Amino acid sequence: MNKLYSIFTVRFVIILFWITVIAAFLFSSVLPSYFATPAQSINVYTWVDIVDEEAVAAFEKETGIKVHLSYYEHNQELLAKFQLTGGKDYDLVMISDYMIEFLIHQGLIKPLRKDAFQHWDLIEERLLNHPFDPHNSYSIPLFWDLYGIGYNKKLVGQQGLPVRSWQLIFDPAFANQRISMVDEANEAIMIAAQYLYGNVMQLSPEQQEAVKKLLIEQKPRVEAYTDLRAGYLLLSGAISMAVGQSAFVCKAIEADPATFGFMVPDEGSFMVIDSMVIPAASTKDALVYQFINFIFAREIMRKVINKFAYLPVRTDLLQEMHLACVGNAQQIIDYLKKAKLFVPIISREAISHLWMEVKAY
Amino acid sequence: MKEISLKNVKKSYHGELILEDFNLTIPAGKFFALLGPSGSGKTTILRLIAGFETVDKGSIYLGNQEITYTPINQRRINTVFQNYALFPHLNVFDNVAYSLNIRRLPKDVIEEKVIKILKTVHLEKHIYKNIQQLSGGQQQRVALARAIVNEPEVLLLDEPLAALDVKLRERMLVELIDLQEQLGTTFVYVTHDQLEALTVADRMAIMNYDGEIEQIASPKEIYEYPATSFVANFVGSTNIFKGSIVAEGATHLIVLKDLGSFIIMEEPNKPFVYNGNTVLLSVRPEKLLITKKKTEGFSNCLEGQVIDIIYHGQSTLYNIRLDNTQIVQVFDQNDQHVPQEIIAYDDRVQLYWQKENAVLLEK
Amino acid sequence: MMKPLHYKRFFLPLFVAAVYSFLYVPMLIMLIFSFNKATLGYAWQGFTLDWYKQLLQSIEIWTVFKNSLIVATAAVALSLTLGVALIWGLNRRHQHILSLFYATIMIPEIVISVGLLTVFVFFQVPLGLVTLIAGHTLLGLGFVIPIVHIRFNELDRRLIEASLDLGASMGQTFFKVVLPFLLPALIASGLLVFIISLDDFLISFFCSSATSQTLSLYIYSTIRAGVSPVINALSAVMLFSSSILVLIFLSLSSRLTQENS
Amino acid sequence: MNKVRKIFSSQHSFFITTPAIIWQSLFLWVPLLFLFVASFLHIQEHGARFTLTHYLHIFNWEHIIVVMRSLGLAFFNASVCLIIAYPVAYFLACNLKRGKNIALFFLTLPFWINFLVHVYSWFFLLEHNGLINRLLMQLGVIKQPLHLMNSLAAVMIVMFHGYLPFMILPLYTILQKLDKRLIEASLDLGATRSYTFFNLVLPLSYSGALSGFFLVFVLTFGEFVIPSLLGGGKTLFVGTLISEYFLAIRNTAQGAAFTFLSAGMLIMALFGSYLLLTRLIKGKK
Repeated sequence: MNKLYSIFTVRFVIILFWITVIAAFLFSSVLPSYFATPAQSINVYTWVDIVDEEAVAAFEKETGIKVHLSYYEHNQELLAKFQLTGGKDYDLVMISDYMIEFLIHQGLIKPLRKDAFQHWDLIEERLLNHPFDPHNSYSIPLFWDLYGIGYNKKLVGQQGLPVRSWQLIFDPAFANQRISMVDEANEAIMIAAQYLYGNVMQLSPEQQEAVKKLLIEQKPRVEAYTDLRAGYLLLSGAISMAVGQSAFVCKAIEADPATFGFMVPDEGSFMVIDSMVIPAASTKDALVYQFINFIFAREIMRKVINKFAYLPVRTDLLQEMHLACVGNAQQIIDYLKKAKLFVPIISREAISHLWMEVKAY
Repeated sequence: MKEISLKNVKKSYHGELILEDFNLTIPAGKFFALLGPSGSGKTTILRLIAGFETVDKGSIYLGNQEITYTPINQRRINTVFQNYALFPHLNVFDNVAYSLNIRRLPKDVIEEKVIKILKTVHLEKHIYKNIQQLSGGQQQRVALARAIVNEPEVLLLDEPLAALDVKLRERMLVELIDLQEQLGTTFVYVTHDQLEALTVADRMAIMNYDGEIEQIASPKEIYEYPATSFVANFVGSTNIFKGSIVAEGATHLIVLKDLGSFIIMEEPNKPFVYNGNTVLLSVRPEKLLITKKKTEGFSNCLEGQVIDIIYHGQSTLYNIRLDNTQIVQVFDQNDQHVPQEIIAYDDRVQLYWQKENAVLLEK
Repeated sequence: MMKPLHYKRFFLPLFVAAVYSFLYVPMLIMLIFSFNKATLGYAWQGFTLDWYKQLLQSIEIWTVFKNSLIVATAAVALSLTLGVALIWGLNRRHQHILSLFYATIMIPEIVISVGLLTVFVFFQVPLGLVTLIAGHTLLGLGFVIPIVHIRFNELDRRLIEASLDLGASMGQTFFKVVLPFLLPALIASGLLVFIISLDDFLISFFCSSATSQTLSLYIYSTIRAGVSPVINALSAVMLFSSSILVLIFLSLSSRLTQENS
Repeated sequence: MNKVRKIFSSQHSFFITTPAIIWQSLFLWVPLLFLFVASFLHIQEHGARFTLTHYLHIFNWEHIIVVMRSLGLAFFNASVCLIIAYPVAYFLACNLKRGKNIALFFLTLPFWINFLVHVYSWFFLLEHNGLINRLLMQLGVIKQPLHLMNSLAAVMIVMFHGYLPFMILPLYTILQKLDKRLIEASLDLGATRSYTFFNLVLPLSYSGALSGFFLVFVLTFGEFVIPSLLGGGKTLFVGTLISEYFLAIRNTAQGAAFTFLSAGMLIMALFGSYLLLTRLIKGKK
């Protein structure tokens, strides 16, 4: 009996030992941080093509601070990872506006040290103080982007666009045109709601039904639900219209302005403000602000804009802006004034359920 | 019951020539054995007859009908495979009934035939057993039953007993002979075991390493009157001496180098037996009498020294070194109960034989 | 009599040739296009090696490649060590435990991936190379254990007894007798785990962090945006290196089967 | 002290066997258990309670149809793979005499090529101005390019392409082991080639066919990459929906419930096709 007992004890100790070893292995990446002093480096988590690697190299050279860039695909992916890790991996995150409120609410990002950022006064007013972060105490706008419809002039019609409206992608009259549609549930729903009901802040159940019906009716025309591939599909000739951000679409079509164009619907469109936030878990404020101030420099920003076709938040850059496919500075500023942000107009549950119904069949 | 003939057959594998200009006729209704060392092409001949291989050149006839390119499944020739090739997923009954099922015979006919044939091979007690439950001998019988149930014109047996132990093999040989007599089907039996071939065959063919036939004859003829030294060596064992023929009046002598001259039978049917020709002389070990004393009544005698004595039970094998250093084998029947002279190592002994017991070979 | 021509005879080889070309034509085309000057579209615009040059110069690709290598190597080492220790430790007792490891192959990988993710989240394990190694080692065990187990069962027990009889300790016997015998199986299964780790997408997709992107993830995120000539070049390189690994693997496994027969 | 040491050394094999088992438990069984428990838990501010709401929530037509679609696709793909793979494996194992090594090389290679590269290679053929469309237009078969990419057809073709080797290889292995003399024996006994195939080869390679079928079935069922790259995001499959639940909707409980719902349906479908296949192969006599 005694022997049996001790065998079990020994076995228990062995199992415990191995579990400890495996646990130590799993947590090995965070263990050293309890002992070692942090290196002069920051981790930046970002959407592809928003941070210029050349600028980063210049920053590293100038300051000696190492910048680790890592990329995510989808805002949702970022959020998922963010929640998992509590943001421990990152010191700076580039993120779309509509995610920010949630992050603040969850306590995942920390308030800014307003004075540590030097360029507040350079930022276009219209891009500041939105409901998701009323006093910009958590986020700094970096770029913004306009939603619209990229189109193939040859396929849409010889006489140019028949209408400058979301009608183009929803009305059965244009059913012979194949399109690509945004792949984010809320974006799709809001675009549909904009077409049906104009500026609404809340959708009634009947309106939700109508939005769902509209999206389902649209589906046969849709070549793909995608954000990244919109420009590519347009260029390849597979579709005649692509709903998406000006940056993605314009980047793809700028090579051939004779064939492709970009249209911002008259009833009003959407914009997305790509902002920077600092995870609550980050301990490298000084370095992070150094980096932010660096990439806000006029020349660096201009370079990024030219390279990736984003729209600038710096007023001075905005005023000299001219994007062949969107328009001149004045037009862009007009669009900006009219553009809305994506905000949830129905509950999260309802969004996913509606989208599920659109996609399930 | 038809004869099979192969005419001018050529066959090669991967560029290696196995058979060339090969001719063979297998008589109808006989138990025919094809004996040869491994690699002699005897299995190839079997596979050509069965249809597993096609000839490069030449033709094959079953009776008067050419079957050179007839598909396997349309030949009325069945095979018993070396490792039986029984279908592992079917039981004894279904294995035997396989070919009957293909012909879509009525169920009761199939059952009747299968049970009848299984009785013939003494397997009636194991009808519904799985193949894996059977012993080697029983599997062999299933393979046999499966092959003959369809009453083929010719039955090919490819070393069918190789996997069985000696005792069982002997019993199966007897059963095979009985079966052949009972059915009257032409049996073609391929083996490299001379004993098996000698036991079962009505006629047999001996093949050499080059895929050529050395001799076709009855087993007795093959053993007693081998046509070539290959046959003499391959079927049983023998002592070969090289010498030239000298005619001395009515008798013929053969002169062996360093050993003197010996009397031989005149063999009018052998064209190479003429004065001055160089030939081979074959004397089987059991035809030699070994003794230390001079003995009368034998035409020929050699002398030598005992270098090995190997006791076999029923007989003893002596290796004798002759004066010209050639080694000769002698079998001596043991007969311990009758007083015998004792032959020991290094004894000088006399080897006697009757002139009728020596065979002349051209090559 | 002439040898008859059977048209049926050609049907099967033609069919097989068709299937093989179905398997390889897409890849062949991709290979050809990796030398095409055109950035977009499928018209041939002339030969170039630019994409290969870009491939070599891309810091990003080297980083993800390094990550993939780290993960794959660690997964190979861990799954081999754990697998062999298990098989040697059990030493033909309680063999049913080994059959548990076949489950990894039978459970859809997506289920394993989301399960892993949930557990890592719950215990607040930081996602990264380490979590990838954990997942890939799990996959690897599912391949190492069956392969090594079969080999181990072929080991003549008397060899172990002979070694012990000659005075070797259990440990010495393991390293001097058992391990050399298992070696071909170890190399073969190690190669397999290596390639499975490099190939793996789902576990990497769910259990990696921003700083631990792998080659598969990189390819995925790039081709989501459409055709990219650099990926053509990358694919061509991977195709080539895979072929070499297969050659090694096949010659090893043929040696294994030859020994057995 | 001596006694302890003695016990420890007696537990030597326990010591070296546990890591692998713990590893698998921690990273396979515990996660599955977690998912299972999570699918029944309603998490509140204070603790959690048992609930079936997650299952009820997903037990609707939209979810069922996604699972059914994946099952249908898996069944279809596995069946087509089986039908196409059989002659190929049979030819390679039984008829091919020369070049067997090369054939085997090209059969093994697909397993070692990154799956994404497989999928990617189809872009060149299927795209709007890809090679198939160009070829067909050149030949004058079609006037307008076909929409091959971003469709169910594309998903099916590429799944078939990706998983065909998974079917051929097990079949090849088992047919390779099949004694060729059995085939000869069958022909010798008067069977035609097709009779031999259905009555001999098929029953004897049954286990290989079954394992290949199930492997392809399970792999296709949970496939994520192919639908997400080639489906244009228009239709949901089990793989894409699970990832949607865990990454986009971030509802672990519902995601887990859906995972188990689909796993349950998968097991039922596998059992069903097992019965079907057994009847088809073994019943034919």
